[in-house]
Parts: sequence; C-alpha cells; structure tokens
Amino acid sequence: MNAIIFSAILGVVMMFTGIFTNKKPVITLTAIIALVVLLTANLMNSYGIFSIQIDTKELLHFNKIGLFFNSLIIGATLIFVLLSGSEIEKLGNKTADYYALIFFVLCGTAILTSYNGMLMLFLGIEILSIPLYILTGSDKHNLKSNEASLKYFLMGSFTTGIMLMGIALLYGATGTFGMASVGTGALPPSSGVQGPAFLQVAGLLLLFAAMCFKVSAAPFHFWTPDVYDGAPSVFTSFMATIVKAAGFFAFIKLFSANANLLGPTWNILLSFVIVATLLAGNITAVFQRSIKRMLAYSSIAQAGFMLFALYSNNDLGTEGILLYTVAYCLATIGFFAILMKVKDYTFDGFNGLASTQPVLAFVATICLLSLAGIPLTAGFFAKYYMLASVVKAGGPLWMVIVAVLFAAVSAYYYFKVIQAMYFKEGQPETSEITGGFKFGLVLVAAGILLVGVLPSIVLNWFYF
Amino acid sequence: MPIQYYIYFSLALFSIGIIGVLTRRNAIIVFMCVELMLNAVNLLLVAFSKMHHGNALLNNPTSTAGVEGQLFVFFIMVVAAAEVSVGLAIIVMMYRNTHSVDINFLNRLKN
Amino acid sequence: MDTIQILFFSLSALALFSAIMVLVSKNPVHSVLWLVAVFFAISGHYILLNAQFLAIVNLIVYAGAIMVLFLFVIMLMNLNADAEPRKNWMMKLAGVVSGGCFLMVMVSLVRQATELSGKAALMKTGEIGLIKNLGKALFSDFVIPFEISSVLFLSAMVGAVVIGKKD
Amino acid sequence: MITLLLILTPLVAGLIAFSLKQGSSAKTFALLASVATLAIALVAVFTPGTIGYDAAWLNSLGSRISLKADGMGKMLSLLTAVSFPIIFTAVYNNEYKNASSFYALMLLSQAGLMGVFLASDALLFYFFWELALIPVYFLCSIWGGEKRIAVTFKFFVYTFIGSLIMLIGLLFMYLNTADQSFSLESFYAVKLTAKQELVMFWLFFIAFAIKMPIFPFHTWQPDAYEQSPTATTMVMSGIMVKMGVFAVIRWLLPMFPNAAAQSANLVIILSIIGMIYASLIAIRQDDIKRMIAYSSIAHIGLMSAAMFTNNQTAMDGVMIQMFSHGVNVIGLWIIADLIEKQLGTRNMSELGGLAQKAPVMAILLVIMALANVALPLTNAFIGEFLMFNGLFQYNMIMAAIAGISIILAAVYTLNMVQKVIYGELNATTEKATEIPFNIQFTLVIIVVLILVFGLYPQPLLNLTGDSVSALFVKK
Amino acid sequence: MSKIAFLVPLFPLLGFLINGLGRHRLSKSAVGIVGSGVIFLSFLTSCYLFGYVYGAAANSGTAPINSVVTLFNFIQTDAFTIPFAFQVDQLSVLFLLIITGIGFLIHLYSTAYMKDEAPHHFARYFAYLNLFVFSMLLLIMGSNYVIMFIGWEGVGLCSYLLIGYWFKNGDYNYAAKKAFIMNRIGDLGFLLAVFWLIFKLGTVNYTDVFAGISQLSSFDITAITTLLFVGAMGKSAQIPLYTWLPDAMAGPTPVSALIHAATMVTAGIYMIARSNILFTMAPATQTLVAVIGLATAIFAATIALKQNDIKKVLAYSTVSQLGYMFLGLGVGAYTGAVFHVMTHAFFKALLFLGAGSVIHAMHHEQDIRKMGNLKKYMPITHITFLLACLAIAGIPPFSGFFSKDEILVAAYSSNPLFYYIGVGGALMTAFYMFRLYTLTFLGNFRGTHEQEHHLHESPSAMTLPLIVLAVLSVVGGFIGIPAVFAENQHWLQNFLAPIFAESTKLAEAHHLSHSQEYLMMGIVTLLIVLVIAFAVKSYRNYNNANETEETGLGKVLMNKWYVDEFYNAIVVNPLNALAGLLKNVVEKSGIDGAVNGVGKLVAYGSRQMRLIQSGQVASYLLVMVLSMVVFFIIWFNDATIIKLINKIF
Repeated sequence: MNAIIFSAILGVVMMFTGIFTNKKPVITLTAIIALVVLLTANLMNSYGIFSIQIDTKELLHFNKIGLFFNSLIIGATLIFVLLSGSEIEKLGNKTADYYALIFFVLCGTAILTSYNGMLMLFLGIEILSIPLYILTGSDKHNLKSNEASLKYFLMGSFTTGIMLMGIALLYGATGTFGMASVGTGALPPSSGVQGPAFLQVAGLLLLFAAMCFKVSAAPFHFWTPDVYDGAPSVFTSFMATIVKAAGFFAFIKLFSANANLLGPTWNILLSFVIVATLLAGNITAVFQRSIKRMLAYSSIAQAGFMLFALYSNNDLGTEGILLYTVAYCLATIGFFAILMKVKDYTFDGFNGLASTQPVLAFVATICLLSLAGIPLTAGFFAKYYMLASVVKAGGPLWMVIVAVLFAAVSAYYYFKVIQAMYFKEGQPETSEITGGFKFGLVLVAAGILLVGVLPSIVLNWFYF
Repeated sequence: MPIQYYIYFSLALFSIGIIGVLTRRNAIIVFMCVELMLNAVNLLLVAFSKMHHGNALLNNPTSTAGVEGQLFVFFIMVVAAAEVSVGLAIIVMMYRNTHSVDINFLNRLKN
Repeated sequence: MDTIQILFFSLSALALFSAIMVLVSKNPVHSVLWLVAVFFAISGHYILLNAQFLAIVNLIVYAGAIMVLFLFVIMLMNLNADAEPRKNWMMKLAGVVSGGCFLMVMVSLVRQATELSGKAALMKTGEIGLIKNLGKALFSDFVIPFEISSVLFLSAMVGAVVIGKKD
Repeated sequence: MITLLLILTPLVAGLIAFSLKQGSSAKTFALLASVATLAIALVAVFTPGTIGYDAAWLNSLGSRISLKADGMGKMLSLLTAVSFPIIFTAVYNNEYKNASSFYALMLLSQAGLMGVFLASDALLFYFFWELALIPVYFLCSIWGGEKRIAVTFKFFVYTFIGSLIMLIGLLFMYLNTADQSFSLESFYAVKLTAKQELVMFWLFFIAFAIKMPIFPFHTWQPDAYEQSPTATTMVMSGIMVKMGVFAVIRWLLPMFPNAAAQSANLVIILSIIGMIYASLIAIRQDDIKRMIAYSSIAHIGLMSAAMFTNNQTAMDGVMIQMFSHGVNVIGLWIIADLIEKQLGTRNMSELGGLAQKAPVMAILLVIMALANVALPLTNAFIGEFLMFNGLFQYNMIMAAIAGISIILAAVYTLNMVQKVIYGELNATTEKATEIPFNIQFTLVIIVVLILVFGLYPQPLLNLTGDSVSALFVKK
Repeated sequence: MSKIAFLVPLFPLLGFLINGLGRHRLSKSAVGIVGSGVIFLSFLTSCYLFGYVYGAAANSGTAPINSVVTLFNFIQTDAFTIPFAFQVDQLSVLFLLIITGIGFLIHLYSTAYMKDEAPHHFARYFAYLNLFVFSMLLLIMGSNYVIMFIGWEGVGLCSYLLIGYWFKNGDYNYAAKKAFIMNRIGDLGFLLAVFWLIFKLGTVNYTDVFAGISQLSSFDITAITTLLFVGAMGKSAQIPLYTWLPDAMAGPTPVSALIHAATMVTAGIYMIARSNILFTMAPATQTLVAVIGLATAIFAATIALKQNDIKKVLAYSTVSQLGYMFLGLGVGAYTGAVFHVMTHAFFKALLFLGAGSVIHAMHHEQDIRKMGNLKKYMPITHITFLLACLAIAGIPPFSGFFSKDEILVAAYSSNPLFYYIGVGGALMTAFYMFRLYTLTFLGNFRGTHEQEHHLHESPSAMTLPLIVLAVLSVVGGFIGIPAVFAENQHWLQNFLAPIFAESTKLAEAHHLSHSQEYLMMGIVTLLIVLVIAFAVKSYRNYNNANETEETGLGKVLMNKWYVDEFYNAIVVNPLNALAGLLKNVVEKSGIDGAVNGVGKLVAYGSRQMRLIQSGQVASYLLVMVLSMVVFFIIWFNDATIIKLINKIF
C-alpha cells in the first residue's frame, strides 16, 4: 500500500514543485529525492518495517513478489531519471507535470503489482495508460509525437473496450471480478472434464487479447513501433522498460493463477502468440534504419521472450521475469540514455562513436550485448531463465529452437549498432556529455555485468 | 428477460462500435464509437449484475450479489470521463497542428 | 408479449438504429446527436433493469457532460459533412466484414453456451441498483478504487493541461 | 589453483592491457603475460594427475566455478599457452591502430579459450565458449580486411546460432540431472530416452560442428580466415577450431554414447565428404589464405571422423593432431601474413621465386608444408596415421575414400609451395626480402615442435592417455 | 654386433644436417667431402654389418638372422606399439651395400658433375642427396612396415626435392610435383595395407606379422598384398603409376642415377621381397604382380624404342627392367628379382653416370640425334657405356645375363607365355640400348661446331665411378651362377635362402631340364646378338637430314602411347573441373548461397513485414479484430488444431 499512497502523494508534490520553482534541475532533484523516498517506502513495506495497513477488502493483495517487483520498477525509474532527467528537462516547460505523470504511472504499476481482481486491474491499467498518452504527445509541436499520441490513445481506448467486454463476460460467467474468474472451469470444449463455459472462454480470450496489446505481443503489437518511434525518446525509454515490465507482471499474474487449468489449447494459442511476436519483432527490426525504431521492434522481440514466463508458469519463469526485467530495463534505459545524446538516430549516426566517445560506445556495447543475450551480461541469464522455464515446463522444443534462432537474428540488428560504433568511420554529433552522466552509464554497465556473472544477487534478494 | 437477449444486444452494439472504429476516419467519430463500445459493456454488466442478483435472491432474499457489477459500470464511466478529457485534448492538439482530424493522415510513422 | 418485452425490444431497436446512424451520418454533429439517442435508449434499459443510479449517471455524465464536450470540440473545429475525406471502400468493407465476423463468432458462441440456458436478468425489481445500496457498497467495500480513481482524474487533469494549454 | 591461474592470468592481463596508453608497451606487456601463462601451463603439464579448482558460484542454479585439467585439458591449454607467445612474437613488427585494445582482446580470447578447455561445469563452459568468441569478433571486425564487417558477422551469427542451440541442449540436460547441477559428472550421469538422447546429441553437435567446422557448416570459415587480421586467424584456426573438437570429446561423446554410435555413420560420412570437398576446393584456390583455410577444413574433417569411430587409437590420434594441427597451421599463417605484408598480395599466381630472395623462409615453409601433407617424421603424420588407422577399423571403404584426401593434400600443398617459392622472380616478388629475425625465431620453434613430436610423439600420447582411456573405460 | 646399425642411416643424416645448415659457410670441397664421406662411412658400416651377418649366417645355417635393434618406441598406444627399430639380416645388408656403395659412387661423381653450381646450391644438392640416402636406408632397415613407410615417403620427398632441384624452372617443378603425387597414390595403398595389418594382427613388425600370418584369411592376405603392391606400383614405377619416372629426368643426372639404380625405385622390390611370405600365400596377387610387371616391361620397352632424349631412353629402360623384377617377384623368383635389382643397380648407375658424362661434355644437350662419334672424344665413357649396354642387353657373361635369365627361367616354369613375352622385351631392350649407344658413340658427330670444340673426357672424379661400376657390371653376375652351369654355386641364393625359406617351402618348384635351359639360353643370346647387330647397322649412318616424320605406331610410341594425355583426360582434367565446379558453383552458390540465402530471406521478410506496419490505425485495429476472431476459432476447434500440430511436429 505504501507505494500506491506515496506515489500518488509524491505525484501531487511534483505538480506543486512546478508552481514553486521554474528551475528545472531543482525539479529533477526533487523528483530524484521523491523517487528515493518512494523506493524506501516500498522497501520498508516489503520488509514489513513501516507499512500502512488498510483493509483493501481483498481488492489488493500484497505479496513478496509483487513488492519486490515494484521495488525493481521504482529502482529502474530512479536510474532512468538519473540518466535521462536532463532530457526530460529539455521538453518544454512542464517538467514538473511530466514528473507528476511519471509518479502517477508508478502508482499504476504499484496497483498492477498488487491487484487482486478485475476492477483494480482495470483501474491500474488505466492509471498507467492515461499519463502515457499524454507523455507520448508531450512534444507538442512535433507532428510525430502528436500522431503517436493519438494513435496510442485511440488504440489504447479501443483495447480498453475489448478488455472491458472480456471482464464483463467473465463476470457474467462466474459472477465475480476476483482472480478466480479467470481459469476456473475454463477448460476447452474438447477436454470433456467440465461443461463448456463458453462465456468465460470468450471473456478470457478477449482479456488475453487486451493484455497482449498492453505488452505489445503480436498480433496486437502494431501500435508499438509507431508510438515508440513518435514519442519523445526519453519517454519511449520509460514506456519500453518500466511500463512494459509492469504490464508483463500484471499479465502473468492474471493468467498464472489458473493457467494450468486452461489446457493444451491455451498452450497452442500462447505458443502461436510467442512465435508471432518473436517473428514480428525480430524480422522487422532487421530492416530498420532508425535505431530508435529498431529498438521499438526489438522491444516487441524481447516481449516474445518474456511471454515464455507466461507459458511456463513455474518458479523459473517467475524468477526469470524478474531477472528479465532487471536486465532489460538496465540495458534499454542505458542504451536510450546514450541514444538521446546522439543527434542522428540512424545507424549511420553512430558511425565511429567508439573513437569520439569511447565510454559511451563501450556502455552501449554492453547494453546491446545484454539485449542480445550474450553471456557475462545480465541479458544472458534473463534469456537463460526464460528458456529454462519453458524446457522445464515441457514446452515444445521447436518453439525453443525458434526462439533461439530469432535470438540469433536479434544479434544481427544489435550488432549492427556495434559495427557502426566500432568498425565504421565517422564523426557522430553528440550533445554535451557530463562526467556524471558517464559515471552513471558506467555504473549501469557494471550492473549489467555484475548480474551477468552473479544473477543470484538479484534472485537471492528476491528470496530474502 | 432471458440474459441471452441482453448479450446479443450488447454484442451487437459492441460490434457496431468496432465497425465504426474500423471504418470511420474522423478521429472524433472513432472515439465516439469507442464510447459506444463502452456503453455496450456497461449495459451487459448491469444485465449480468441483475442476473446474478436474481439467481442469488432465489437462495438468499437479502443478497446483494451483483452490486459489484453496477459499481464496475460506475468506475467505467469514471474512467471514460477521464479518457474523454485526455482524448479530446489530444485530438484538439492534433487539429491545431494539422488542421485535420482524419486518422488516415496519421502515417508519418510507419514501416 | 408484455410491456417489458415491448419496451426492451423497442429500446433495443432504437439503440441499434441510432448506433448505426452514428456510423453512417456524414455530419459529425449528427453523429453526436445519434449517440446521445443511443445513450438515452441505454438509460431506458437501465431503468428497465431497475438500475436507477446508473441510468441517471449515464444521462448526466455521458449524454450530458461527455457528449456536450464532443459537440463542443466538433463545433470548435467547425467540422461538417464536407470535412469527411474520400472513402476507401476496401477498408470500409473489410471493417464491416471483420466486425460482422466478430459479432457472428460471439453470437454463435453464446448460442452454444448451455450454461446460460434458463438464466434471466431480473427486471424492474431488485434493490441493488438503488443509490442507497450502491453508495453503501461504494464507500465501504469499494472505497479503495474510489479513492484511487482520484489519481486517474488527477492525471487526466494534468494531462489535459499539459496537452491542451498553449505555450 | 594452477588451472585458475591459467585463466586469470590472461584475463587480468587483458583487462590491464586495455588501460595501457601506448601501443608498444601493450605489445610487450601482452608478450610477457603470454609467456607467464606459458610458464604456468608448463607447470600444469608437469604436475602429474588431474588438477582442478572448485569454488561456489551460482548455488541456486547448481553451477560452480569448477575447473579440471586432465591430460586433454593440459594438452590444449599448453597449445593455447604456446600459441600466444608465438603469435605475439610473429606479429611484433606489425603496427596496429589502438594496439592496446588489440592486445587486450587477444588476451581475453586466450582467457576464454583456456576456460573452455578447463571448465568442468556446463554453464561455465558455455560462458567461456562465448567469451572466446566475442573478443575474436571484435578483433576481426576492427582490424580485419576490406569485407571484414560482413564476413565476421556471418561468422559471429553462425557460431552464435550454434551456441544458442547448444544452450537449449544444456538446459535440457541440466533439468534432467539428478541433482539439478551443471557439473560434468551430473551431465554424464543423465539418463535419457533414446529419442531424447538423439535430439540432444544433434543440438550439441551442430554447435560443435559449426565451430570445427564440419561440412556443410563451414562456409563462414574461409571468409573469416581471409578477412581477419592474421594474428586472429592464427587463434581461430590454431586453437578455436579445437574448441569444437575438444567439446565433442569432453561433452558430447561421454554424454550421449548411444546417440553418438547411432549417428556415427552420418557424421563420419559428412566429415569425409567435407575432407574431399575442401581438398578439391583448396586445389583451385589462388588465394593463399583461403587455401590454408580449406586445407584446415579437410584436416578437421579427419579429426571429426576419427572421433566418432569409437576407436581408442583414433582418439589418441585426434589428441595428437589437435596439438599438431594447431602448431602447424599457425606456422603457415605466419608465412601467409608475411607474404601479404611484404608483397601486398595473397594470390599465388602473382608470386614465385621466393626461394631465391628468402631461402630461410623457403626452407621453413617447405617443412611446414610437409607437415601439412602429414609426411612421416612430422608431427601431423602421427596423428593422421592413428586417425586413419581408427577410421580403417571402423570402415575400410570410408578410410580408403578419406585417404584420397592425403593425395589431394599433396596436390594443393605442393601447388602452393611451387607457386610461392619456386619458379622465377617476377615484378611482385622482386622486392621480397628475407624474413625478420623474430619471425624466423617463431618459425624455428614451430619447426622444432613439428620435428620433435614427429619423431617422438610419446610425451603427448602419455599426456593425453588418461583422457582417452577414461573415455573408453566409461563406455 | 648389429647394435651399430643405427650408424648407417645416422651418417647420411649428419651429412644432411651439416650440409643443410652450413650451406652458406662451407666451401664446395668441404661440402663434397662431407657429402660423400658420410656415405662412405655408411658404406663401411654396411660392410661391417654384412660381415657380421655373413658370419652369423654361416654359423646359424638356414635360420634367418634376426637381429632387431630397437632404438625407442615410435608410437605407443594401448592398441599397439610401433618401435623405431632396425632389422639387420641378409636382405637388408645386401640392399645396404648396394645403396651405400652405389650411392657413394654417385656422390663422388656428383662432386665433379655439379661443380659449376653456386656453393650454397651445391651444399643444398648434397644435403638432399644425403637425405635421400638416409630415407632409403630407413626404408631398408626398418624392422616394421611403419618405419619402412617413413623411408618410403622420405624417398618420395627427396625425389621431389631433387627433381625440382633447379627450382626456377617451372617444368621441373611440375615434374617434381608429379613424382610426389603419383608416389602418394601408391603410398595410400601401402598405408591402407599397414592399417589392415594393424587391424587384423595388431602389429606391423615383420617378425610378428610373418609369424601371425596364419591368423589372416586368404582374403585379407590378398587384399593386403594387393594394397602393398599398389604402393610398390607408385614407388617402383609400374603401370599405371609409372609416368612420373621418365619426367623425373628433370633433376640433375646423378640424381637420376641414384633414383634409378640405388634407391627409390628398388623400394617396391625390396618391400615385396621382404613380404615374400605374404605374397606367396596370395597367388592371385602374385599373378597380378607378374602380369603388371610383364606388361610394364614390354610397354616401357616399346616407348624406349622411339625416344630421342638420352635420359628418357634410360628412364623407360628402367621402367622396363623394373617390370622384369616384378615379373620375377610375381613368379616367385624372389632371389632372381633381388639379383636383378643388384645387377641393374650396377649397370643402370653406370648408364646414367655415363649419360651424365656425355651430357656434361655436350653442355647439357640431351638429344641423341645431335650426338654421334663420341667414342673419339670420350674413350672411358664410351667403353664403360658399352659394357653397361652389353650387360643390360643380357649378353653372357655380363651381369645382366645372369639375373635376367634367372627371372625368365622362373617365368617359364610359371607360365611359358610369360617367358616368350619377356624375351620379346629383352630383344627390344637390346635394340633400344644399342640404338642409343650407336647414335651416341658411333657414326658422325651431328652437333654444333662449338659443342664439338668443347668435347672432352670427364674428370677423374666422374670416370672413376664409371670404371668401378663397369667392373661390377661385368663381373657382378657371377655371384649368382645358375644351377645349370654349376650346381649350388648360386651364392646369392644361398645367402638369401633364410629370408625366402618359407616361400620356397610353400611354392612348388618347377625345374626345367638342363638341356632345355641351355637351348633357350642359346637361342635367346643368339637373337639378342642379331638384334644388336641390326640396331648398330640401322643407326650407324644416321643423319638428321634424312629424318622423316614418324607416322602410325612410331608416332604413338614417340608420344609414349599418349598415356600422359590419357591421364590428363580421364583423371586430371575431370578432377580440376570438379574442383572448379565445387569452388565456383557448389560452394559459392550452393552451400554459402544457402547460408547467405537464409540471411537474404530474413532481409526480404523484413522488407515485407514492415509493409504490414502501414501506419494506419484502422488497419492495425482490423488485424487485431481479425486475430481475435482467429483466436476464437482456434479455441473452439482445438481438437482439430492439436491434431494438426501433432502431425507437423
């Protein structure tokens, strides 16, 4: 509960900061302090030192995983603000409002990590989404940003409709909005174990589709490239990592409770979605010329991997999604932070970065290696756990092989950036880079490597 | 009323909403169609709530089963209101920049 | 066929007709007005279901506030029938067909759903739709979401300011 | 502890080398570090018995930092340790831009290679497998030839796919171990159904086959060898291809003996096709580097065929040949590099008459060429003799067909010798000079190794004997 | 005291190392002394060993002297052990004597013949020669097939180095390469035979193999011997692997002498003689050996009839004589074959050295049509050459007569047809040798005036070996006097008897009646004399002017039956074409094409996939709605779908 309350209050605090000061660094500093407070509050909650207890009437349920995950999300946001806060400052004069929106998003994620029913899920997703529509369009005079915002909004609200229809049907079938409405008795007609629950299945599928949209799984991923591309880079970074991870957590939480009751058809459906996601993300990313857009596709591809946790629905999967979140957030936030410093977002814009900005190039390389899942980086263990969980769950080997082949394809586009930085000549234009920024980047890289060598530091924490 | 009637009716409205979203190009109308979809859902929820309430009443006359369905509708309306305010703001912003609300013009971002 | 049935079918017919008219109207203003008609019809349904609170809220919030907002925006932009650009028949046909498919699949599904047989919505009677009962539930069991939706409004508010305000 | 040092020395040295500002000091530093590693490797070789190291790492995963050097491990770490000083000496005169990064990456790849040869934990093995790959990728892409980026990338993706497929296999095996552990012993002890075993076998085998490479997974290799900076090519062809061979012996065969026996025919046939195929292509190569590359494919083909004959002699031969081929091919690359550096061409048709300008080089080249054709009293003969012997006992016809490659090897190698060092001088070769002293020195070391082990291979056989017999006792 | 056997190959090896490493420092004379001296030391050691073996043999009677000197274990595995060991017995010491003895003479001769070379090339030359002798000695002395194989390949290597000695010349290099590769083809056969032995017996030591022969099936033996014979074909230049030998004339002439007389080509004979018991037990292989030998003898002789290069004639003559030796081996006359090796070593070395002397005098002119009347200028060369010709032609009592006669008689007892064909070959031998002799030494000088002006007898370092060899050619035959002249006076047969004892026991002995043998000898000798007379008469007044274009068979013979062209057409060119096909088509478009194709497919897919991303909200939503519809359809037809999936995977 701490996180929800604090993020809401701190959001309001951020709004007011804008009234009291126009100095953007101050605002950013306030935001950082606020995030630290939020993180502390959440950590305290998870260790049970100072936790506000409110009777949520079983609408929210706080457990260790959720709280831990929330800490990860807040931590990632902290890193995000530390690295890219200066970029937020560059966007118009509403810095304080942006931070406020970010805190509201965090409130949404806090709800999504602890929801215990359709109502809170719905509210959480909306609280998460509405600020994002705004953040996407925050570069008001940029037509791309406008377009992205409108697209995101229209498709997002359409999906809300779909999701609500799904919830309604589930409610109709089960008479409850609780987590139990998913799964129980929702066996496919062929199973013959229980009488067909057509309404429930229908609701489930619609809900599934809506959640797929939120985590940009194919074939509901179409918004992702356009929105990520159009949104101001700094918020793309935020959306692609923190928001998406929260979405995934909610998705998995929703379906993991009773997923084993769903039967083989569920697995087939899911494996189709996974393969389609991997295909759409990886293959399309290959041809992109803009790195930012490539990253958008790559985030779809990463989602494909994360969906494995949904498929496997076991301990390894849960651990994996945590690790994946850490790895993916670190690498993507780090890389976006670098991307924003480079003027030209095309691959050619990175030519020769290694000679002009060796630190940036090095950290970018670590991030990309992690995204590609090369050992010694966090990304390896993330992918490792995902694959392991599926193999353990007895998932079809062909799917794993397909995933692995797509991982190799992903190496293609990630390495194209490395190639540009290290192997090609050029004079990339970069904006001013401070020592502190470099230091932060190096810390990110160190974090990636550390998790890559000792993933247990994350997992042990998870297990206390 | 048999619940199927409500379901059919809601689905029909919902589908009309979908068709509207898919066919119209005016962003405002598209958005209105989304609202139509939401209303279909609302009606369905109320119908279900009354269905469950009706069933529960047979066993327990003091049952309040189904109240959550109607409250859910309430929250949907809340959210819809919030969405509308943001959505219209976005559309207006778009219109200011392009002097158009045609979503087919939204294709700077593609491929 | 009793009164309720007559009312149900006529309201449904009205709603569906109005909904279709929302789609086919060339003039956005007409669309808005047809949509208001839909909302009225749905409110009628709510009354039939004895969900009085929702019926009122629907009228006030939707038909009143939201639709007025729409109308306001449309008028602000001075959109009219001519503003609608040339049609893309293929796209429209595909949209209608896929929407139709969706409806068909869902309907056939509900037709197969034997678990629904014999279930009916309680008409006219039932206390839960009354303001008193709903309010009680809202401020006891559902107070958390109620409070949390304030965050939603806050963010919508901030958003509207950020987006809408000229700078 | 020694085994850990074998990995840590180059690893730490590599990291230090990154920070060195001056290229020349990096060069010297790398050379010294590699010599130090060699010294450690020699200590390891002369330490009797299996040596190892074990420390906790990922307890929750059941993976440990567990190293083990049996005969084969020692032999290959010796090869690695010997090769790097030779390589560093041979390229001592070359000026690389960003030399410190170059040498640092070289040292890192050495650490990776050492790790691969010493790891007795599957996950650790996988880590080192990749660690060996990444520095080489950078080395080739930064300091390579004109088409380096595309070519190296093909190499990278190829091997990356292989290792990812292997990762699936590792996972599957891991989840089937009795104690949820990655240790070698647990992996050996896994019981699988016949069908599972076969699938796993191929998952692993493809990864190793790409690395070796075996026909038809070889096409990355000639391009990569051609385009890489020669120092890296030496590492790749001299040591890295041994990773595949090593992995088959250390992991594949003991883990899936039944599947290996079942698939042996297919693998051997593929290998033999590869041998003949590569030899024939080598005959038509004009580019000296590509010729060596194809010749290397042919040699590796024999090794992979021999490994699957389930014959102890053949396995002895593979052991010897791993070392021999590593040393010999490095020698050939040194000369190829020299020719390219000096004369600016690698086309044999443009060369000729170098024996007049550089007699020492000519002699050394001839000896190495003879080793390449496995002439008796060169080290390669011992290996090939034993391998062919095993292959013969497996299947006479196959051995006879494979034997054709012996003849073809003579054809392309002598072609090369003839075109490069014999004949009249021409405009290109007119400006050739004798090779510098440091290179003479390295080549002489190589030649000495060739001849000594050609005459008296027993030390190597004794060294690796325990690994081989362990392999066969297990069965 | 066979322990010092290791010295025999060690000396040449030392010579090789000294000359090879010191080639820039040593003077020519030093090189010559070292080069020849080490061989001489080897020769002395060989003599000592011979004495030892001879003495031991006298003591032990018919039992073989089995003196194996093991130096160390060459290869030791769990399955088998291959010692690096030398075997000193009658057969090997005999060959040692031939090799070191004749080798020494050739070295000596070379010091003069090669004196125009630059010092370091001179040293290189001697280094190669020493290495050659070293390899050959290893081959002979090895106590197992693997050590023999080391020498076997070693001589191949040395022939390669020496044939390509003048490395600037592309043709010479080509010839060198050809020699090596053709040898390798044979070596493969040898190697496979070795593997077969290891496979079946687990050993390659002669003693163990011969002792364990009973464990081999007849198929094994036939296969092993056939494979060994393939090896011999390559090394000893038999059909179909003989074409390298004539081309090997590219090397300096003493080298040819060394290859043809003392080393290399006799390796095949030695190997079969060494493995005589195996061959005796494989009658099918023996027949093959005999037939191939005979065919080679005739075939090469026909080619020799029409060659004009002095060394080419001699080369084909060697091929032909080797054919006789194989005929001998094939019909079980092992002693005869070894005997012929020995006598042939004498006179062929003499012929080559004589030819070298001529070439030296003629300033590297090798075409006999441009010579003539050299007896006037080069008396010693002339006389010795003539003696050698008589010896090779088989005129009694020269050495060739005895050895060849022994083989032919044995062939007759095996199959009279062999005999008749063999005699035909002998007649041709007489003809081409005397054609050569006549054209070179008799008639008028047909070269340029300048050449004539410079004609001179060779220096004593060259003539001395000629004289020694001439003496040996003349008297060498008397160590093997056939039984028909004197019973049990065949010294060589008695000496070697222990080696071939097993074979002799197994083979049924046919004995011709003495009268029949006398008759045959007489007729053959008469015929040979007639042929010689005819040859001398025909070519005595040969003139370049009246030379006519060869037609018909003559042209075919001149072009060596077009065998090289034939090989090019059926082996070399197809192989080249195949290699080109593989390189340019299969590798590039096929395999690499497939690999790159996958990459291209991904790129293509990428281009297509991104078109789906049209940027239109409506189309995105359309896909979403349709996907949902598909989801529903999948879910409610799951049974069918699962079945389908199971079918696919």
